[in-house]
Amino acid sequence: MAIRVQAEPFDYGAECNAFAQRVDGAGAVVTFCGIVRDNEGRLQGMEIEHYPGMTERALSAIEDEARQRWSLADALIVHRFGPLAPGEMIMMVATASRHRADAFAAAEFLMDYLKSRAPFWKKEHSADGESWVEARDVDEEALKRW
Amino acid sequence: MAIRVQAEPFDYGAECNAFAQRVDGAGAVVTFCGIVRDNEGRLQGMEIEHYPGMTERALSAIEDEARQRWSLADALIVHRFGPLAPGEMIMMVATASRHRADAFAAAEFLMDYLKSRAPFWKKEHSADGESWVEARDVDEEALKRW
Amino acid sequence: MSVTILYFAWLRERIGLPRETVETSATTVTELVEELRTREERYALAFSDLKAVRVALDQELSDFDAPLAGVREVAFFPPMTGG
Amino acid sequence: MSVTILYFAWLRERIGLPRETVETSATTVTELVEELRTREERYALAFSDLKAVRVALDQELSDFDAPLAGVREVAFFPPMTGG
Repeated sequence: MAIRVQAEPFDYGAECNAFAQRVDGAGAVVTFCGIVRDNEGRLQGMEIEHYPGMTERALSAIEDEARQRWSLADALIVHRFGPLAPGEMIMMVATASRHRADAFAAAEFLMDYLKSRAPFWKKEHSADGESWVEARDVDEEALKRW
Repeated sequence: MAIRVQAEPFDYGAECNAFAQRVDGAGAVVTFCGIVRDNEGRLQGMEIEHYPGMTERALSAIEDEARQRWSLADALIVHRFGPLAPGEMIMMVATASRHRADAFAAAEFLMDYLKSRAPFWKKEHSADGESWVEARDVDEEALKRW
Repeated sequence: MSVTILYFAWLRERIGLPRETVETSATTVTELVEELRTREERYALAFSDLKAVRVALDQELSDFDAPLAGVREVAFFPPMTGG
Repeated sequence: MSVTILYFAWLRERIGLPRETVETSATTVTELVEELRTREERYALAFSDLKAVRVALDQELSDFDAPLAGVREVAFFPPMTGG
Protein backbone atom coordinates (compact mmCIF):
# COMPACT_ATOMS: atom_id res chain seq x y z
CA MET A 1 0.00 0.00 0.00
CA ALA A 2 1.43 3.39 -0.92
CA ILE A 3 0.27 6.98 -1.15
CA ARG A 4 2.33 9.67 -2.82
CA VAL A 5 1.44 13.37 -3.07
CA GLN A 6 4.03 15.13 -5.16
CA ALA A 7 4.78 18.10 -7.40
CA GLU A 8 6.97 16.03 -9.75
CA PRO A 9 5.58 14.22 -12.78
CA PHE A 10 5.29 10.44 -12.50
CA ASP A 11 5.67 7.75 -15.15
CA TYR A 12 2.26 6.07 -15.37
CA GLY A 13 3.49 3.06 -17.35
CA ALA A 14 6.49 2.49 -15.09
CA GLU A 15 4.20 2.69 -12.05
CA CYS A 16 1.80 0.18 -13.66
CA ASN A 17 4.59 -2.29 -14.35
CA ALA A 18 6.20 -1.93 -10.92
CA PHE A 19 2.81 -2.33 -9.25
CA ALA A 20 1.86 -5.39 -11.32
CA GLN A 21 5.22 -6.99 -10.67
CA ARG A 22 5.09 -6.73 -6.91
CA VAL A 23 1.57 -8.22 -6.69
CA ASP A 24 1.96 -11.11 -9.12
CA GLY A 25 0.16 -13.48 -6.78
CA ALA A 26 -2.93 -11.33 -7.11
CA GLY A 27 -3.96 -12.09 -10.68
CA ALA A 28 -6.02 -8.95 -11.36
CA VAL A 29 -4.69 -5.39 -11.58
CA VAL A 30 -6.81 -2.32 -12.33
CA THR A 31 -5.37 1.15 -12.85
CA PHE A 32 -6.89 4.56 -13.43
CA CYS A 33 -5.06 7.59 -14.76
CA GLY A 34 -6.40 11.15 -14.94
CA ILE A 35 -4.98 13.40 -17.64
CA VAL A 36 -5.27 17.19 -18.04
CA ARG A 37 -7.74 17.73 -20.90
CA ASP A 38 -6.92 20.57 -23.24
CA ASN A 39 -10.60 21.36 -24.02
CA GLU A 40 -9.98 21.68 -27.76
CA GLY A 41 -6.84 23.73 -27.23
CA ARG A 42 -8.46 26.38 -25.02
CA LEU A 43 -6.78 25.24 -21.81
CA GLN A 44 -3.26 26.59 -21.33
CA GLY A 45 -2.56 24.94 -18.02
CA MET A 46 -3.82 23.95 -14.61
CA GLU A 47 -2.71 24.54 -11.05
CA ILE A 48 -3.57 22.11 -8.29
CA GLU A 49 -3.65 23.38 -4.73
CA HIS A 50 -3.82 21.00 -1.79
CA TYR A 51 -3.78 20.92 1.99
CA PRO A 52 -0.47 19.34 3.04
CA GLY A 53 -0.98 17.00 5.96
CA MET A 54 -4.72 16.62 5.54
CA THR A 55 -4.25 15.34 1.98
CA GLU A 56 -2.18 12.39 3.14
CA ARG A 57 -4.55 11.68 6.03
CA ALA A 58 -7.60 11.77 3.79
CA LEU A 59 -6.03 9.51 1.17
CA SER A 60 -4.89 7.04 3.85
CA ALA A 61 -8.39 6.94 5.31
CA ILE A 62 -9.89 6.31 1.86
CA GLU A 63 -7.40 3.54 1.19
CA ASP A 64 -8.04 1.94 4.61
CA GLU A 65 -11.75 1.96 3.88
CA ALA A 66 -11.18 0.27 0.51
CA ARG A 67 -9.04 -2.42 2.13
CA GLN A 68 -11.78 -3.15 4.64
CA ARG A 69 -14.45 -3.43 1.98
CA TRP A 70 -12.59 -5.56 -0.57
CA SER A 71 -9.93 -8.21 -0.58
CA LEU A 72 -6.93 -6.28 -1.91
CA ALA A 73 -3.38 -7.51 -2.30
CA ASP A 74 -2.15 -3.95 -2.82
CA ALA A 75 -3.23 -0.40 -3.66
CA LEU A 76 -1.45 2.70 -4.87
CA ILE A 77 -2.47 6.35 -5.07
CA VAL A 78 -0.26 8.98 -6.71
CA HIS A 79 -1.54 12.58 -6.94
CA ARG A 80 0.33 15.63 -8.19
CA PHE A 81 -0.04 19.24 -7.09
CA GLY A 82 1.31 22.51 -8.50
CA PRO A 83 1.32 23.56 -12.17
CA LEU A 84 0.37 21.04 -14.87
CA ALA A 85 0.29 21.39 -18.65
CA PRO A 86 -2.41 19.97 -20.97
CA GLY A 87 -1.74 16.29 -21.63
CA GLU A 88 0.13 15.79 -18.36
CA MET A 89 -1.01 13.12 -15.94
CA ILE A 90 -2.67 14.46 -12.81
CA MET A 91 -2.99 11.33 -10.75
CA MET A 92 -3.37 7.56 -10.81
CA VAL A 93 -4.69 4.77 -8.65
CA ALA A 94 -3.92 1.07 -8.90
CA THR A 95 -5.53 -1.89 -7.14
CA ALA A 96 -4.67 -5.59 -7.11
CA SER A 97 -6.78 -8.53 -6.05
CA ARG A 98 -7.27 -12.22 -6.75
CA HIS A 99 -10.60 -11.34 -8.33
CA ARG A 100 -11.19 -8.70 -10.96
CA ALA A 101 -14.53 -7.61 -9.46
CA ASP A 102 -12.77 -6.55 -6.24
CA ALA A 103 -9.98 -4.76 -8.09
CA PHE A 104 -12.49 -2.84 -10.26
CA ALA A 105 -14.80 -1.92 -7.38
CA ALA A 106 -11.94 -0.77 -5.15
CA ALA A 107 -10.38 1.36 -7.89
CA GLU A 108 -13.70 3.05 -8.65
CA PHE A 109 -14.36 3.58 -4.93
CA LEU A 110 -10.91 5.16 -4.45
CA MET A 111 -11.57 7.48 -7.39
CA ASP A 112 -15.04 8.50 -6.20
CA TYR A 113 -13.82 9.35 -2.71
CA LEU A 114 -10.59 10.95 -3.82
CA LYS A 115 -12.57 13.20 -6.17
CA SER A 116 -14.84 14.72 -3.52
CA ARG A 117 -13.19 13.99 -0.15
CA ALA A 118 -9.48 14.61 -0.60
CA PRO A 119 -8.43 18.30 -0.24
CA PHE A 120 -7.35 19.15 -3.79
CA TRP A 121 -8.59 22.14 -5.78
CA LYS A 122 -8.02 22.71 -9.48
CA LYS A 123 -7.61 26.09 -11.13
CA GLU A 124 -7.65 26.29 -14.91
CA HIS A 125 -5.77 28.83 -16.98
CA SER A 126 -7.13 29.58 -20.42
CA ALA A 127 -7.08 32.42 -22.93
CA ASP A 128 -10.22 33.75 -21.17
CA GLY A 129 -8.45 33.93 -17.80
CA GLU A 130 -8.33 31.84 -14.65
CA SER A 131 -11.13 29.92 -12.97
CA TRP A 132 -11.50 27.42 -10.16
CA VAL A 133 -12.97 24.13 -11.31
CA GLU A 134 -16.36 23.67 -9.67
CA ALA A 135 -17.32 20.43 -7.98
CA ARG A 136 -19.89 18.51 -10.01
CA ASP A 137 -23.13 17.20 -8.50
CA VAL A 138 -22.55 13.91 -10.34
CA ASP A 139 -19.34 13.40 -8.34
CA GLU A 140 -21.13 13.93 -5.05
CA GLU A 141 -23.92 11.61 -6.23
CA ALA A 142 -21.36 8.93 -7.08
CA LEU A 143 -20.51 8.53 -3.38
CA LYS A 144 -24.01 7.39 -2.51
CA ARG A 145 -23.69 4.00 -4.13
CA TRP A 146 -20.95 2.82 -1.77
CA MET B 1 -9.38 1.02 -31.27
CA ALA B 2 -7.09 -1.98 -31.44
CA ILE B 3 -7.24 -5.72 -30.82
CA ARG B 4 -4.14 -7.87 -30.68
CA VAL B 5 -4.04 -11.63 -30.18
CA GLN B 6 -0.45 -12.75 -29.92
CA ALA B 7 1.94 -15.39 -28.61
CA GLU B 8 4.59 -12.81 -27.71
CA PRO B 9 4.77 -11.14 -24.30
CA PHE B 10 3.67 -7.51 -24.18
CA ASP B 11 4.91 -4.66 -21.99
CA TYR B 12 1.91 -3.63 -19.88
CA GLY B 13 3.44 -0.34 -18.72
CA ALA B 14 4.57 0.65 -22.19
CA GLU B 15 1.08 -0.14 -23.53
CA CYS B 16 -0.50 1.96 -20.75
CA ASN B 17 1.71 4.94 -21.53
CA ALA B 18 1.24 4.71 -25.30
CA PHE B 19 -2.52 4.37 -24.86
CA ALA B 20 -2.75 7.30 -22.42
CA GLN B 21 -0.66 9.48 -24.70
CA ARG B 22 -2.73 8.98 -27.79
CA VAL B 23 -6.02 9.78 -25.99
CA ASP B 24 -4.94 12.80 -24.00
CA GLY B 25 -8.10 14.68 -24.86
CA ALA B 26 -10.07 12.01 -23.04
CA GLY B 27 -9.11 12.73 -19.45
CA ALA B 28 -9.85 9.31 -17.95
CA VAL B 29 -7.98 6.08 -18.69
CA VAL B 30 -8.74 2.70 -17.08
CA THR B 31 -6.63 -0.39 -17.61
CA PHE B 32 -6.92 -3.98 -16.48
CA CYS B 33 -4.14 -6.54 -16.53
CA GLY B 34 -4.48 -10.27 -15.84
CA ILE B 35 -1.42 -12.06 -14.46
CA VAL B 36 -0.73 -15.82 -14.18
CA ARG B 37 -1.11 -16.61 -10.47
CA ASP B 38 1.36 -19.11 -9.12
CA ASN B 39 -1.08 -20.53 -6.52
CA GLU B 40 1.52 -20.51 -3.74
CA GLY B 41 4.17 -21.98 -5.97
CA ARG B 42 2.16 -25.02 -7.11
CA LEU B 43 1.58 -23.75 -10.65
CA GLN B 44 4.44 -24.45 -13.02
CA GLY B 45 2.93 -22.87 -16.09
CA MET B 46 -0.12 -22.34 -18.21
CA GLU B 47 -1.04 -22.92 -21.83
CA ILE B 48 -3.69 -20.85 -23.55
CA GLU B 49 -5.45 -22.31 -26.57
CA HIS B 50 -7.61 -20.17 -28.81
CA TYR B 51 -9.65 -20.32 -32.00
CA PRO B 52 -7.80 -18.21 -34.58
CA GLY B 53 -10.24 -16.18 -36.63
CA MET B 54 -13.15 -16.50 -34.24
CA THR B 55 -11.09 -14.93 -31.43
CA GLU B 56 -10.55 -11.70 -33.36
CA ARG B 57 -14.20 -11.65 -34.47
CA ALA B 58 -15.48 -12.16 -30.94
CA LEU B 59 -13.19 -9.50 -29.47
CA SER B 60 -14.17 -7.02 -32.21
CA ALA B 61 -17.85 -7.65 -31.54
CA ILE B 62 -17.33 -7.12 -27.79
CA GLU B 63 -15.45 -3.90 -28.43
CA ASP B 64 -18.11 -2.64 -30.86
CA GLU B 65 -20.77 -3.31 -28.26
CA ALA B 66 -18.79 -1.36 -25.63
CA ARG B 67 -18.41 1.60 -28.01
CA GLN B 68 -22.16 1.64 -28.59
CA ARG B 69 -22.96 1.58 -24.89
CA TRP B 70 -20.45 4.14 -23.64
CA SER B 71 -18.75 7.26 -24.92
CA LEU B 72 -15.23 6.01 -25.54
CA ALA B 73 -12.32 7.89 -27.06
CA ASP B 74 -10.38 4.66 -27.48
CA ALA B 75 -10.14 1.03 -26.40
CA LEU B 76 -7.43 -1.62 -26.53
CA ILE B 77 -7.48 -5.39 -26.00
CA VAL B 78 -4.28 -7.46 -25.96
CA HIS B 79 -4.53 -11.21 -25.27
CA ARG B 80 -1.77 -13.78 -25.38
CA PHE B 81 -1.97 -17.45 -26.31
CA GLY B 82 0.51 -20.32 -26.03
CA PRO B 83 2.70 -21.12 -23.02
CA LEU B 84 2.91 -18.69 -20.09
CA ALA B 85 4.95 -18.84 -16.90
CA PRO B 86 3.72 -17.80 -13.42
CA GLY B 87 3.93 -14.03 -13.02
CA GLU B 88 3.60 -13.38 -16.77
CA MET B 89 0.87 -11.11 -18.04
CA ILE B 90 -1.94 -12.93 -19.83
CA MET B 91 -3.90 -10.03 -21.23
CA MET B 92 -4.89 -6.42 -20.77
CA VAL B 93 -7.66 -4.04 -21.71
CA ALA B 94 -7.59 -0.25 -21.69
CA THR B 95 -10.41 2.25 -22.16
CA ALA B 96 -10.41 6.03 -22.43
CA SER B 97 -13.26 8.47 -22.02
CA ARG B 98 -13.98 12.04 -20.96
CA HIS B 99 -15.70 10.62 -17.88
CA ARG B 100 -14.26 8.09 -15.50
CA ALA B 101 -17.60 6.31 -15.02
CA ASP B 102 -17.71 5.42 -18.72
CA ALA B 103 -14.08 4.28 -18.78
CA PHE B 104 -14.61 2.05 -15.71
CA ALA B 105 -17.89 0.56 -16.93
CA ALA B 106 -16.55 -0.17 -20.41
CA ALA B 107 -13.37 -1.81 -19.07
CA GLU B 108 -15.37 -4.05 -16.74
CA PHE B 109 -17.82 -4.89 -19.53
CA LEU B 110 -14.96 -5.82 -21.89
CA MET B 111 -13.48 -8.07 -19.18
CA ASP B 112 -16.77 -9.77 -18.37
CA TYR B 113 -17.50 -10.58 -22.01
CA LEU B 114 -13.96 -11.48 -22.90
CA LYS B 115 -13.90 -13.92 -19.98
CA SER B 116 -16.90 -15.97 -21.08
CA ARG B 117 -17.50 -15.15 -24.74
CA ALA B 118 -14.10 -15.05 -26.40
CA PRO B 119 -12.75 -18.47 -27.46
CA PHE B 120 -9.77 -18.91 -25.13
CA TRP B 121 -9.14 -21.95 -22.94
CA LYS B 122 -6.57 -22.20 -20.18
CA LYS B 123 -4.70 -25.34 -19.20
CA GLU B 124 -2.66 -25.33 -16.02
CA HIS B 125 0.47 -27.36 -15.44
CA SER B 126 1.32 -28.15 -11.84
CA ALA B 127 3.27 -30.80 -9.93
CA ASP B 128 0.00 -32.78 -9.80
CA GLY B 129 -0.34 -32.82 -13.59
CA GLU B 130 -2.33 -30.92 -16.18
CA SER B 131 -5.88 -29.67 -15.96
CA TRP B 132 -8.17 -27.44 -17.99
CA VAL B 133 -9.39 -24.42 -16.04
CA GLU B 134 -13.14 -24.69 -15.56
CA ALA B 135 -15.46 -21.81 -16.29
CA ARG B 136 -16.83 -20.29 -13.08
CA ASP B 137 -20.54 -19.69 -12.54
CA VAL B 138 -19.71 -16.27 -11.13
CA ASP B 139 -18.25 -15.26 -14.50
CA GLU B 140 -21.39 -16.31 -16.34
CA GLU B 141 -23.48 -14.49 -13.72
CA ALA B 142 -21.41 -11.33 -14.23
CA LEU B 143 -22.78 -10.99 -17.78
CA LYS B 144 -26.35 -10.58 -16.57
CA ARG B 145 -25.85 -7.10 -15.19
CA TRP B 146 -25.07 -5.55 -18.58
CA MET C 1 -22.96 -31.83 -47.49
CA SER C 2 -19.33 -31.39 -46.46
CA VAL C 3 -18.54 -29.62 -43.16
CA THR C 4 -15.26 -28.83 -41.43
CA ILE C 5 -15.43 -29.61 -37.71
CA LEU C 6 -12.99 -28.07 -35.20
CA TYR C 7 -12.42 -29.28 -31.65
CA PHE C 8 -10.76 -27.27 -28.87
CA ALA C 9 -9.36 -27.86 -25.39
CA TRP C 10 -10.44 -31.16 -23.80
CA LEU C 11 -12.80 -31.94 -26.69
CA ARG C 12 -9.79 -31.85 -28.99
CA GLU C 13 -7.84 -34.07 -26.60
CA ARG C 14 -10.62 -36.64 -26.12
CA ILE C 15 -11.38 -36.92 -29.82
CA GLY C 16 -7.69 -36.86 -30.63
CA LEU C 17 -7.67 -34.38 -33.49
CA PRO C 18 -8.06 -30.61 -33.92
CA ARG C 19 -10.13 -30.69 -37.09
CA GLU C 20 -11.68 -32.98 -39.65
CA THR C 21 -13.98 -32.72 -42.65
CA VAL C 22 -17.10 -34.88 -42.62
CA GLU C 23 -19.89 -35.66 -45.03
CA THR C 24 -23.20 -35.32 -43.25
CA SER C 25 -26.91 -35.16 -43.88
CA ALA C 26 -27.60 -33.62 -40.46
CA THR C 27 -29.84 -30.56 -40.59
CA THR C 28 -29.09 -29.28 -37.08
CA VAL C 29 -26.12 -29.28 -34.71
CA THR C 30 -27.92 -31.79 -32.49
CA GLU C 31 -28.26 -34.20 -35.44
CA LEU C 32 -24.58 -33.75 -36.27
CA VAL C 33 -23.62 -34.55 -32.67
CA GLU C 34 -25.80 -37.70 -32.82
CA GLU C 35 -23.97 -38.83 -35.99
CA LEU C 36 -20.57 -38.20 -34.39
CA ARG C 37 -21.55 -40.05 -31.19
CA THR C 38 -22.30 -43.22 -33.13
CA ARG C 39 -18.98 -43.17 -34.99
CA GLU C 40 -16.59 -44.16 -32.21
CA GLU C 41 -16.32 -44.44 -28.45
CA ARG C 42 -14.08 -41.34 -28.19
CA TYR C 43 -16.81 -39.22 -29.81
CA ALA C 44 -19.47 -40.65 -27.52
CA LEU C 45 -17.22 -39.84 -24.57
CA ALA C 46 -16.46 -36.29 -25.73
CA PHE C 47 -20.13 -35.54 -26.28
CA SER C 48 -21.48 -37.41 -23.25
CA ASP C 49 -22.45 -34.21 -21.41
CA LEU C 50 -23.65 -31.51 -23.79
CA LYS C 51 -24.14 -29.04 -20.94
CA ALA C 52 -20.35 -28.82 -20.90
CA VAL C 53 -20.07 -28.22 -24.66
CA ARG C 54 -20.47 -25.00 -26.65
CA VAL C 55 -20.81 -24.72 -30.42
CA ALA C 56 -19.89 -22.05 -32.95
CA LEU C 57 -21.14 -22.00 -36.55
CA ASP C 58 -18.84 -20.19 -38.97
CA GLN C 59 -17.10 -18.60 -35.97
CA GLU C 60 -20.27 -17.29 -34.28
CA LEU C 61 -21.51 -18.75 -30.99
CA SER C 62 -24.68 -20.71 -31.68
CA ASP C 63 -27.15 -23.24 -30.27
CA PHE C 64 -27.49 -26.98 -30.69
CA ASP C 65 -30.85 -26.60 -32.37
CA ALA C 66 -29.50 -24.17 -34.98
CA PRO C 67 -29.85 -25.28 -38.65
CA LEU C 68 -26.69 -26.39 -40.46
CA ALA C 69 -27.79 -25.30 -43.95
CA GLY C 70 -25.03 -23.28 -45.58
CA VAL C 71 -22.64 -23.67 -42.64
CA ARG C 72 -19.04 -24.48 -43.60
CA GLU C 73 -17.28 -24.56 -40.22
CA VAL C 74 -18.61 -26.07 -36.99
CA ALA C 75 -16.55 -25.78 -33.80
CA PHE C 76 -17.08 -27.64 -30.52
CA PHE C 77 -15.42 -26.54 -27.30
CA PRO C 78 -15.90 -26.27 -23.52
CA PRO C 79 -17.09 -23.03 -21.85
CA MET C 80 -14.51 -20.35 -22.53
CA THR C 81 -11.99 -19.22 -19.93
CA GLY C 82 -10.29 -16.14 -21.32
CA GLY C 83 -9.08 -13.09 -19.48
CA MET D 1 -8.46 30.51 22.86
CA SER D 2 -5.96 30.69 19.99
CA VAL D 3 -6.76 28.94 16.70
CA THR D 4 -4.87 28.69 13.43
CA ILE D 5 -7.16 29.23 10.45
CA LEU D 6 -6.24 28.06 6.95
CA TYR D 7 -7.90 29.16 3.71
CA PHE D 8 -7.67 27.36 0.39
CA ALA D 9 -8.53 28.02 -3.27
CA TRP D 10 -10.90 30.97 -3.84
CA LEU D 11 -11.41 31.44 -0.08
CA ARG D 12 -7.68 32.05 0.22
CA GLU D 13 -7.80 34.45 -2.73
CA ARG D 14 -10.81 36.44 -1.46
CA ILE D 15 -9.48 36.75 2.07
CA GLY D 16 -6.00 37.45 0.76
CA LEU D 17 -3.97 35.15 2.98
CA PRO D 18 -3.37 31.41 3.34
CA ARG D 19 -3.36 31.26 7.12
CA GLU D 20 -3.67 33.34 10.24
CA THR D 21 -3.88 32.81 13.99
CA VAL D 22 -6.85 34.34 15.77
CA GLU D 23 -7.98 34.70 19.36
CA THR D 24 -11.59 33.63 19.60
CA SER D 25 -14.25 32.82 22.15
CA ALA D 26 -16.38 31.00 19.56
CA THR D 27 -17.60 27.59 20.71
CA THR D 28 -18.63 26.28 17.26
CA VAL D 29 -17.48 26.71 13.66
CA THR D 30 -20.63 28.72 12.94
CA GLU D 31 -19.77 31.18 15.73
CA LEU D 32 -16.21 31.47 14.42
CA VAL D 33 -17.51 32.25 10.93
CA GLU D 34 -19.81 34.94 12.41
CA GLU D 35 -16.83 36.52 14.15
CA LEU D 36 -14.78 36.50 10.95
CA ARG D 37 -17.64 37.96 8.89
CA THR D 38 -17.82 41.02 11.13
CA ARG D 39 -14.08 41.70 10.89
CA GLU D 40 -13.81 42.98 7.31
CA GLU D 41 -15.68 43.10 4.04
CA ARG D 42 -13.40 40.48 2.43
CA TYR D 43 -14.36 37.93 5.11
CA ALA D 44 -18.05 38.76 4.74
CA LEU D 45 -17.65 38.23 0.99
CA ALA D 46 -15.73 34.95 1.34
CA PHE D 47 -18.31 33.53 3.75
CA SER D 48 -21.40 34.97 2.04
CA ASP D 49 -22.62 31.54 0.84
CA LEU D 50 -21.80 28.79 3.32
CA LYS D 51 -23.26 26.11 1.04
CA ALA D 52 -20.13 26.64 -1.06
CA VAL D 53 -17.76 26.30 1.92
CA ARG D 54 -16.41 23.18 3.61
CA VAL D 55 -14.61 23.02 6.95
CA ALA D 56 -11.97 20.72 8.41
CA LEU D 57 -11.05 20.63 12.12
CA ASP D 58 -7.52 19.42 12.81
CA GLN D 59 -7.42 18.04 9.26
CA GLU D 60 -10.68 16.06 9.48
CA LEU D 61 -13.74 17.08 7.45
CA SER D 62 -16.36 18.42 9.85
CA ASP D 63 -19.62 20.38 10.15
CA PHE D 64 -20.36 24.01 10.90
CA ASP D 65 -22.14 23.08 14.12
CA ALA D 66 -19.15 21.09 15.44
CA PRO D 67 -17.65 22.32 18.76
CA LEU D 68 -14.29 24.09 18.64
CA ALA D 69 -13.11 23.03 22.10
CA GLY D 70 -9.57 21.67 21.87
CA VAL D 71 -9.28 22.32 18.13
CA ARG D 72 -5.97 23.84 17.04
CA GLU D 73 -6.37 24.08 13.26
CA VAL D 74 -9.50 25.12 11.36
CA ALA D 75 -9.48 25.06 7.55
CA PHE D 76 -12.05 26.61 5.19
CA PHE D 77 -12.22 25.70 1.54
CA PRO D 78 -14.60 25.12 -1.38
CA PRO D 79 -15.89 21.64 -2.34
CA MET D 80 -12.91 19.53 -3.32
CA THR D 81 -12.04 18.76 -6.94
CA GLY D 82 -9.31 16.14 -6.86
CA GLY D 83 -8.75 13.27 -9.24
